[in-house]
Amino acid sequence: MSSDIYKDIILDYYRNPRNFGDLANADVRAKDSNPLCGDIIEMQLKINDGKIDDVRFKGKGCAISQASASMLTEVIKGKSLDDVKAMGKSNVLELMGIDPGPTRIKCALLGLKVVKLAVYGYLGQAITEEVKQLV
Amino acid sequence: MSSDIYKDIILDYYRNPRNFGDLANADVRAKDSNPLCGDIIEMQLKINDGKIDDVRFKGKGCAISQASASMLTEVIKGKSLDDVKAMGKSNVLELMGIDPGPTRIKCALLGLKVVKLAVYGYLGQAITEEVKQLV
Amino acid sequence: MVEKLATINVPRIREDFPILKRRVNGKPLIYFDNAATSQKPIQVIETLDKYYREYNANIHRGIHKLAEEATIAHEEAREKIAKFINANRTEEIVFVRNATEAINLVAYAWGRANIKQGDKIVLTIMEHHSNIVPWQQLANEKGAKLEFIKIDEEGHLRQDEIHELIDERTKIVCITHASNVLGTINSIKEITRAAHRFGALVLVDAAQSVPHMRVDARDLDCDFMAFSGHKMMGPTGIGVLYGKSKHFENMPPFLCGGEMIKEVHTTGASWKDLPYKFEAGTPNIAGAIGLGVAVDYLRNVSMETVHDHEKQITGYALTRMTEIDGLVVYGPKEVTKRVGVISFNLGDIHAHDLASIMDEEGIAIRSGHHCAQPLMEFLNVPAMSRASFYIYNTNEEVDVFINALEKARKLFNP
Amino acid sequence: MVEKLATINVPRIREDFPILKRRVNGKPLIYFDNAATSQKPIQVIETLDKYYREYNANIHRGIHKLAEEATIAHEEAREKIAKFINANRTEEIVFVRNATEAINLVAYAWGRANIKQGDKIVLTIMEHHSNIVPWQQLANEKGAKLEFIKIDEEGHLRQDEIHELIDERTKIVCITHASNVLGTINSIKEITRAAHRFGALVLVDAAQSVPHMRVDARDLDCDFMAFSGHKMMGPTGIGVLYGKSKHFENMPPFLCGGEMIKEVHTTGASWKDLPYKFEAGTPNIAGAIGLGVAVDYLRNVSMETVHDHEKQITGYALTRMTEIDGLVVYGPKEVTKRVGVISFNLGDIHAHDLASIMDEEGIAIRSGHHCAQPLMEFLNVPAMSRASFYIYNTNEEVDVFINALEKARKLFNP
Ligand SMILES: Cc1ncc(COP(=O)(O)O)c(C=O)c1O
Ligand SMILES: Cc1ncc(COP(=O)(O)O)c(C=O)c1O
Repeated sequence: MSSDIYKDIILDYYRNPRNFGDLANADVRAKDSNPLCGDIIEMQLKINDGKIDDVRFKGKGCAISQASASMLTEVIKGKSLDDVKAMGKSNVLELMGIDPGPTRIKCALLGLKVVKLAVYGYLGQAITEEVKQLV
Repeated sequence: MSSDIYKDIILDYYRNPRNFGDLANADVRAKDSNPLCGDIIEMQLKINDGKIDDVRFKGKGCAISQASASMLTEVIKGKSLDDVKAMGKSNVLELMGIDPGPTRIKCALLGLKVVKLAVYGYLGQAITEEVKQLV
Repeated sequence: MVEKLATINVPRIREDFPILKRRVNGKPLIYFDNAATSQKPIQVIETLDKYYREYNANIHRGIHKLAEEATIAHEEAREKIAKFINANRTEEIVFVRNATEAINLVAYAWGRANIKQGDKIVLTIMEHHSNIVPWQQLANEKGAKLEFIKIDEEGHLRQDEIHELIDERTKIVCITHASNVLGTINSIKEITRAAHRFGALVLVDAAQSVPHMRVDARDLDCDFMAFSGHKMMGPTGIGVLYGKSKHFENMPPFLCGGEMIKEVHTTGASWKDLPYKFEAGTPNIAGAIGLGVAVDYLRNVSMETVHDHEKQITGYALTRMTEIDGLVVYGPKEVTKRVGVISFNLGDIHAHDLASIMDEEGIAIRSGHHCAQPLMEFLNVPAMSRASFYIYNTNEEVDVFINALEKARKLFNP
Repeated sequence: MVEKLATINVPRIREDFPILKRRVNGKPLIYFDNAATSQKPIQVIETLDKYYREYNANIHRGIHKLAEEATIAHEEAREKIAKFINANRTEEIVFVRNATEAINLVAYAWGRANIKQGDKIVLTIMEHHSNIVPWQQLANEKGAKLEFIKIDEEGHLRQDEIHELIDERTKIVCITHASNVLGTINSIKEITRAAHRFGALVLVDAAQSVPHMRVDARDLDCDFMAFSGHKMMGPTGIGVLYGKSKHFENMPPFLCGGEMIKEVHTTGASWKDLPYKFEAGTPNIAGAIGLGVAVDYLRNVSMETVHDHEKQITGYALTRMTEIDGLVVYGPKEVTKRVGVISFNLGDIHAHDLASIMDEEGIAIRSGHHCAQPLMEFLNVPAMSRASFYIYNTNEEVDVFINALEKARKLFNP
């Protein structure tokens, strides 16, 4: 197959999303959508001692958005909130191993945006410009 | 002089307008303006037996509009109303001996339009599309 | 004028469109996004070039040579467009930016003066956002009511609803001539008859019809018609509002300023005659002239030929698309009832993923809600992919497209 | 980026403007009608050409390559313009057709929501119709009052009136940055200070300033600013409304339809973020990209150089015009207080006759009321001729112009 951005790993995460579903005892939830694609992602986090103890996501939308969100859940588990706040576009692209191009990048970054919304919400901090600009 | 449309005769009529002024016992008056230049022409006609017995004009504006109106007054004197109604763009251009080009043509035709407005007014007839389109 | 082509010579036409030589991701560009915007023939591109190199000037008020030439060219374009849609008079053609502005002009200038509390505005569920939101705003402001004519399973307007919803409270019916999603061609004459019986006006959104078929404003008997130049081989930034002069004459102006006034005093102003009353400020001069040349191009091919070619290619594409497992097409089954727009979904592949995969094959299609969210909601489909054709597209391109769809299907359902 | 030119190389610049090679009535074109519209450098013309030949597509919603390229270029143009006028943020730049539409947008969207009966709108007597008529319409609709700051004999705003008319009832002050008739450059900072003291907003009509001098929106502290691309080497059909984002955020949309919505349902709609909320329908994509390149061109020359050159040529022309018997110039005597616009009358030669005679010599000037009838009425002058300069004009052209004026004088007063 020549489809560069639909690598097997992306399609695998899309078809078999890891950490999909609800977290019964979540400390914080956040949800957002990407107006271009209509993608929706919700993140539920369990936080303990400034670290992400557990995470689930739910969502609907294109393969890029769903796979990247799922991949992200695996990576942030165990990370400190500060580390999550420091994550950016490059971390997600690295994770996915593709460059979806300037239009689809919003799909790829939706998961990260929602994680950050959750973290800022949990900390009671104002959403930064940087987070708003992600999608 | 190289000024093609400002021939001596035009400038002469502009500087020394024939039939300029008021007609004490006019049967009909009409007035109109050219929105491009702000030219104004008023025509006063004395009509007898279906013929133009006498005519005066007043006005303000560019040389083309004032000279052409003045030249026109000389030509229509003695003409029947039907003949005046039949006059068109080509008659005026012939009279002036110049082609003022598509923009200034409206200046040249203002006098004719006002004469026609007067004639139609005198006859109690509706203004035709053709007259409206002159300027 | 060149003699009308009896049959269409697509290879010859393709020569006129420089962009079709482009390669995308290493593949020859296959441009199937014509409902979003069309490509431009060299004749139009060179017209813009020549305008700026030889006679660019501000129009109407200027006495010098360049201004004279630019004014004549601009007004000739208006005449060409009036003829193209068979308007009664040239002054029934108002230049705007696009179909959207045209509709807003009517909603503001006619709407604010004529719509009152309790009045009804009838739309259809297949309208583009541009023919919905201006009316929603107007209705909100005035306390008027919007009602939507719905569609049957094939994507045709429901006859019963046409005659039920258009009634004596109806002041205007706003309807698309051809749907940018379903491809449906609506029977406008039936609508104008129904509306005029109650003294209601009809605004036709012709953004998807004027570029693709012969449209006769006088025959349709619509009161207003809106379309965009960029979808019919013209430049971006130019569109047209057609309106019967009796309506235009009674309407107040919309945008105000230079060029549209007769006199301005500190205490008030008066307006120029039609169509200038509705054209404030320096217009898109090059755009209008370019659109005139686009119209020349289309007339030269002949709108019958354009429509025939598109029916042919749409029929071919529809047939071939049935070969693909899990592919669902929306809209009328019969090609004669459609323009060359095919919206579809392939299994549960998200429309945007499909568009990305097509892009990798050099194929430009569109995906999403196509500015028709109420229709999407009605059909209960979150998004669709859409292929839309024009005179320069070929069956061979459709074949490449079909192969690419097949590839996508396998990629997602291995 | 090329190093800034220390002194201006006009012959080099003239090479960039193909139209300057044109002959009119057998004479080389002398284009002195820049205040009406400017000519375009080859860089802008070729940008349009390249857009249509290589990456024409509808923007924002498209996923394919062409749409991606067109979207990026369009948004880059916005960034260039934001930088050019030193806006705080890119989303403070809204693309419109021209300065006229920009002003109407504010009068409709901000004005309809904020102006109430008894409120005052303060204008100046030197405004262009585009900055008068939209406010007259608004004032009529709302029962608000317009007041006009008048000018002194030299064409400067009267200080006493500025401070008398702007008061606690004033909701907005609408003022031109540079007069298209008198050439006067108004001191906007003084106005914004006076207005903001009473909580009134300031809209600056920068149609004649942004093309000719450095304009810093943040430094001027104005609330809105309007200008047209076609007067600053850009294509026709594209203009800009700048607005402080706090105002834009609180304003309802103006034109409604595709591209400016977040969600549409049959029952209502919500809006996209800035600046898209104000950009309905397919924009003038090529126009915006072309304007971005025009801005590159101007920055490359540097706005200081542009302004200096125009001061020089205006000073030269003013001096030489005093040689002509019976020639009256309007506006400030001091060149430092003007842009390169000279309005004048020659004896009792009608302005249109003068323009026609100039045209026969290949010289393009403008004549008439210059869309400023209230100013004409105030000065009690029925019409004026106007010569206006840009970066590509020369003293030698001024010499030809002076000779032609002398000829005209002799023709009419032999
Ligand atoms: C001072 C001023 N304001 C506004 C305008 C209107 O510009 P446009 O016609 O491009 O909308 C002009 C140009 O004629 C102008 O000179
Ligand atoms: C049916 C229909 N109406 C209106 C529009 C709006 O056209 P524009 O964006 O050129 O204003 C479109 C194009 O997207 C359309 O397809």
